[in-house]
Amino acid sequence: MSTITMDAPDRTATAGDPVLRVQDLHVAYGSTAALHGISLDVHAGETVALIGANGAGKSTTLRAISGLLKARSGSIDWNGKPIANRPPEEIVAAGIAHCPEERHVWPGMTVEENIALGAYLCRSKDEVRTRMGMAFHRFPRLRERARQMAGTLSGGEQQMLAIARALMSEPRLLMLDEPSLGLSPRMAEEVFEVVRAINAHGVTVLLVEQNIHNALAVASRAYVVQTGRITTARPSAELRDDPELLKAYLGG
Amino acid sequence: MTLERNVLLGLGVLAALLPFAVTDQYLLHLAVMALFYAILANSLNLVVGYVGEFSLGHTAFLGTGAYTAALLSVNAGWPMWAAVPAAGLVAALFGLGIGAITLRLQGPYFVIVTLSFAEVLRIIANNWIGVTNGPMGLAGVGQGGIADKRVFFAIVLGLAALTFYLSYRFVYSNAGRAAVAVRENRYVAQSIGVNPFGSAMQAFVLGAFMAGLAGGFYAFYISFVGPEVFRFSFMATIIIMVLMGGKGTLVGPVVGAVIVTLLEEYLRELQELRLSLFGLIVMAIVLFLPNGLMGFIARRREQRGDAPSLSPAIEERTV
Amino acid sequence: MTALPTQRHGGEPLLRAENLTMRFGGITAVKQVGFSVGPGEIVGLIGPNGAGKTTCFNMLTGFYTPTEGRVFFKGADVTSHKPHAIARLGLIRSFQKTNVMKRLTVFENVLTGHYLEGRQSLLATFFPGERVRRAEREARESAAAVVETMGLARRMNAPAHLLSCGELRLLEVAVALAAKPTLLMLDEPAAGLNSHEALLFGETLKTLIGKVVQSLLIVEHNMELVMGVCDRIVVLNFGQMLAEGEPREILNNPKVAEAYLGKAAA
Amino acid sequence: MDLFLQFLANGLVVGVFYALSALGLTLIFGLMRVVNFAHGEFYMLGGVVGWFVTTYLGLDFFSGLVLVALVMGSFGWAVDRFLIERVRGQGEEPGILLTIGLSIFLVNITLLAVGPAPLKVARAITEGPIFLGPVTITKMRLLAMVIGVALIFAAHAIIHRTRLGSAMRATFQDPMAASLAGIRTKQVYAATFALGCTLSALSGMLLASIYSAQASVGGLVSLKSFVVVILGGMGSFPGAIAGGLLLGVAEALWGGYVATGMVDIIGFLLVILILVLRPQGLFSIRAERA
Amino acid sequence: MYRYVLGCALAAGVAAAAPANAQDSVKIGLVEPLTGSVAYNGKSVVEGAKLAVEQINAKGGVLGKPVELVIEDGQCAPANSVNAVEKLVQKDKVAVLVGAFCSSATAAIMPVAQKYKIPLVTGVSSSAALTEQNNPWFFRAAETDALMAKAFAKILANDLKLKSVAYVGVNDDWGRGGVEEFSRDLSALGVKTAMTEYFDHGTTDFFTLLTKLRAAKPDGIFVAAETQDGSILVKQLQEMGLQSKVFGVGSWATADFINLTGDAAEGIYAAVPYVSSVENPANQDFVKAYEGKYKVKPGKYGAAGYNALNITAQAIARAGGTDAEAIRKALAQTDYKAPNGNYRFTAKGQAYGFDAVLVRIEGATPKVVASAPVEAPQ
Repeated sequence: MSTITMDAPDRTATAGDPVLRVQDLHVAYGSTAALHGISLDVHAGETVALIGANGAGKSTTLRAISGLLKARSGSIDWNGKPIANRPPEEIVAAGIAHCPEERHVWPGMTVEENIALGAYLCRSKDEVRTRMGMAFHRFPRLRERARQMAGTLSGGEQQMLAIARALMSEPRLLMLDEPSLGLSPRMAEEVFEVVRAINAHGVTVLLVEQNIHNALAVASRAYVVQTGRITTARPSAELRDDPELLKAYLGG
Repeated sequence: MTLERNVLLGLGVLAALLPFAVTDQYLLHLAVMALFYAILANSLNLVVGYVGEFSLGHTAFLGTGAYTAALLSVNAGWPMWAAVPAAGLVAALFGLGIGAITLRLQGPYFVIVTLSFAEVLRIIANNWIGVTNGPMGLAGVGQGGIADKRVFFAIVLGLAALTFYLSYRFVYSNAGRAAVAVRENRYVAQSIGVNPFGSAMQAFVLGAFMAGLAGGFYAFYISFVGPEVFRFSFMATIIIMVLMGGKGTLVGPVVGAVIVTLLEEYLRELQELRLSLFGLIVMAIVLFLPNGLMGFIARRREQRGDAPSLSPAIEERTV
Repeated sequence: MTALPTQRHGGEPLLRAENLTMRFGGITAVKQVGFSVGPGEIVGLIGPNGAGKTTCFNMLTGFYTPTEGRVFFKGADVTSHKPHAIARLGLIRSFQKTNVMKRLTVFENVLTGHYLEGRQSLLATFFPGERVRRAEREARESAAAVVETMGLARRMNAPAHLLSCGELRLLEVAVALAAKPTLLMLDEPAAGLNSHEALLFGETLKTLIGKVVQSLLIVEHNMELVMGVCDRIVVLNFGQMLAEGEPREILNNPKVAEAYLGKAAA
Repeated sequence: MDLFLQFLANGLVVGVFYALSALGLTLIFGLMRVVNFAHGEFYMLGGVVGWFVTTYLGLDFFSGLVLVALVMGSFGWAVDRFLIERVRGQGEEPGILLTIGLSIFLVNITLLAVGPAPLKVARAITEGPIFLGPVTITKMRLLAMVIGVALIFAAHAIIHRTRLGSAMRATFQDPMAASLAGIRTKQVYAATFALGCTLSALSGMLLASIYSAQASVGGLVSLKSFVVVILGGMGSFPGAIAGGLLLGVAEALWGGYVATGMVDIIGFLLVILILVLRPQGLFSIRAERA
Repeated sequence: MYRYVLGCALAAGVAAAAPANAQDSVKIGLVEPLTGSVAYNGKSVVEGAKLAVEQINAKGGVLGKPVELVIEDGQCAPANSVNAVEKLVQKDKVAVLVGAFCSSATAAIMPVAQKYKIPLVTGVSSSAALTEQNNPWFFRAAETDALMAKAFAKILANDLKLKSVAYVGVNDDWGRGGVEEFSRDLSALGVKTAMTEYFDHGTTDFFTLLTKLRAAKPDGIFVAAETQDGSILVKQLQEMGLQSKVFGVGSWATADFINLTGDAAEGIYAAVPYVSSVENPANQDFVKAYEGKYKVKPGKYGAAGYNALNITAQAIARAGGTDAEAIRKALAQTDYKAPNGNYRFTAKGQAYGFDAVLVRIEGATPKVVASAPVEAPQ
């Protein structure tokens, strides 16, 4: 697999070639179209948010990037290489991790097993152990519960576990789908702290989030998705300070 | 709806004309067997196709029907016109009992528990010597009665007409729509006031009744009933018919019954290879005609732009 | 927090929930929620994802049996009734995303929705007399009319899986309406609609009140729709009641803004 | 009392054999949820291939066992990739019909190839009775039990201790999350099916060396194995053992104190009872399926 | 489209059924189980029948035409056997039917044969009830359990000096018949019944049954089981360390059985209508021919197929044509010299006169201990 050369982290950079470029992406479930031409760019080191109403197509976009869904048409380029319609394992191997909506931890496996499996593609046992050490270091609460079945964790813990698992593949790009879903504000705040820290370590983040204030507080730029299309792309600060946004968002 | 009705009526008229056109007794025998299987396949289809639960225990009703008719004929000398309806009613009672237990389960559990009931009945039939004569079976059912094959044909055609009429009425009634609603989306069905259990039960008992009639006819036609009427191989044949023709349509099981009956007979030419080939054909059907012949035709019509009216079309199954 | 009886409309409310609590294992999904829906009212139930709205819906309609609390519909306690039994009393709901039978056509979907009106004995099913035939005819006419009302006439014979997102939402409501509800409960009926479609959808909903249904209870994310349509709004957050009041009050409630939009920080 | 002990011993031995012959189905039906009616035929093929390699290739029992594992593993892999893969995620029906077709095909093609006669598979060791107090057992049975228990533990270890095993459990618990972790789920399905097929075939060969191999034994094995898997709880190895032992002992006691003529009814009655009273099986915890 | 499919299917059906072959051969229809759990024995019958036809045709056939054997798989199931018979009678126009192995299948095809007035000869089906149905078209060229029991009960009781016997039979019509007839006749001779148990066909483990048997402490064990079940049962008898004398009915005196059973077969007795080691010239010729063709010595089912075909062909020859009534009459007059004695039919169509033998397996070969002619039932 190709190794990805990283630019120096620059949280606001929009110039230069993006690491991830999605152009005119169309996706359909059966015969029902879900995306009608999504285009977006993510630059190295950025945190980018996708915001929009339920069913607008945010999750679908992430699923298409990570190879879970087939693109009808359009392109997805990762570091200049086309990755559209490649199987998920190749995309994980190329350095994109997808942390899905509703967490999708394996409930009947222990926390430890869940985390270890995140590094499934890493064949070196020592390496896996090192990464697990780092994961437990980052998420001390998970270390306490290492032997517990993942299904018995609370929602926030499961979210942490899902992120820890996704990080085990040492991704260059982490895609997070609604990480604050169903979490208390305090818990959500904790999750976003983690996201900031991950980003600070040089991992690019593509975030789908309904809690718009949190999203904008973390992300440098945001795309607004409506009914399968991108309707706005603006820096977070601009959106945050625009009182019209609140209404626009609430008004769908 | 009207299309399906017309097709069925057309097939019925064709079948009614058959004895006048065909004098060959072997062909007539095949026609009788095809109609017998059509009744069975249709009755199973009510459960598999309309309730959407996969029953592998339908031989329980075929068998109870066959044994009821055989016992009434051999022990009490009942004539066919009385014994066959009785067979249907007894099978319906069994359907009520078995349905009450099995319809609470779904998916693979339902599959295995229905199969278990058929096996339990088979083992009882095989061992309750006093009543069923055990493995020796009941021979000489309806002896000295009907001899002409054309009469048997007329009877089985009548039974088929009756069962298809009942199915047609059921499927296109409020009750049938409720069953389909349960199949398609259990939650929606409940939210519009359908009792899923009760609705499935209606179809299940109706299917049992019709399978019982078929069993009663079988007893008189073959004149021998043994525990093998409960066997899984019978079940496999019927299920293949339903799925090959296309479940969830009324025409599908008829087509499946005719094709499988003819196929089994004409493959005889291949001697030892025939069952191997039959197995391959079954696999090919699953892989290449996943919705049976009727599903295939419906899809072709849809692609041509006609209104889909024969069967609920296909596309996505429940995820 | 306990239920605030709806004084404005007077008399017994159509639907009343008292102290509803739902626990799954160790997790409390809904805690002591109480509210009511009066005759002629459109009530909105809002809250962030995971706030317990759908769980509430499931308890009200019998799909879940609440761990604690009671549900009254038309004055009768329906707390542990089966879903179909509650539906038969006139409390009809839709489901988030999946409220149609995808392989059936639009017309068949709505016709199936008429189930309760057309119930009959098995004998009548097999040997339909004039009464049953008339009922069947009427059901078909009524179904066609409902399809028309919801603006789906053009798609009458299309299988539901071919419908667009907006059409699906309309069909969901149509199926529920076909069951002739007294109180109609809709779970995110406008999900996936753009603002224009949502607005039109809201207008359609408003026309139903008093004519087709007595009252509406809506779970919805689309604030514009909720604010524009509802008489009263109940806000849930983390399974508990956060606020209740008229749209204007809710819009200006800082707690609601925070719950929805996160801390208005930075 | 002596009689009871012997019945119990018989039941336990047969129970282990039942568990053994249901092992493959525990994976394929229990975990993968393929209602596999060709299970008995995989078992039968194990015996027949075992007969072939010990009789015509002159291998000893244990080398034969290894070769059977390889052959039937590849066969299972191919069945999954070319047949089961194409109906995955479409509910039970296509899988049931497909495996019914497969079983019809396999029985009859075997019948063509080796004929209908019972076939004698070479034994691993010489036969001889062992007397444990009042209880009689044979050396071969003891060996088969030991191998059977070893296989059960090996299968359990594969599922719980290896990378492939983790991938399997992850895939069956949440295929989407598994894909996202980089697991090639198609390969995992095929590997699981191959493993299930291998286990069925190994038990087929092992038991054929005690009884005999024959083209037509499959149907009964399939039915009994379904009973065992349902009794034990879907997809649980400890459950399969418990289910097998329960069935074995119940049959032995029924046969011993009532009549041997209808022992087969016990399994089905138990299945009906269990499914009505406790659908998740006797020994299954809902959350953990492996 | 479906009309088209149906139309094609029907047309194909009519077309395939239409051509009735010009009668340049004498056709005999054979219905046997070729698939399913009794296929093993069904195949032996077919092998014997094929050998008989080969020999007949080598000598110029019957009526100057070759005999053609049309074989159909009846799967031992009533419905499938009826299908096969309908096809043989209507499409192949066979002159005589032979089959259908299992008594249940034979019972189902008997009325069909009677309706079409086609003689039906079975070489196997042993249920006593079959010949009691007053079907003039039915002939059984086989022993019944009752006849075997009558032939051997005295020898068993006196020569083996049995005081008590345990009866074990496969749970089907044949096994139950064997157990009932032998226990009745042996009891009449003062032999006590220690135990009666049945097991299902396909049972692999008999330890529970054998435990009960050991507790019952009989002198002798009577077993009615075919090769597959029987070999496993006898093996496990030895594994349990049971010392009682074993005797029974079934295809035990065959190479397959002895090979499968191994040394556990030593010393067991079997009452069979035929065994390959009978020393008479007719049998030696038969055994040589059979072994030459199939590389294995004939068992009771091979001989049954052989005899049934010869009886049939000779009856056709005597009838001088394929007229059904003439063949039926000729069959009734049968006096056929088989490798195992002479076959004649009673008025009810039951064969008698041939020799049944009691064999003991010694040194992996069946040795004839006693031989007794099967007598006509009263």
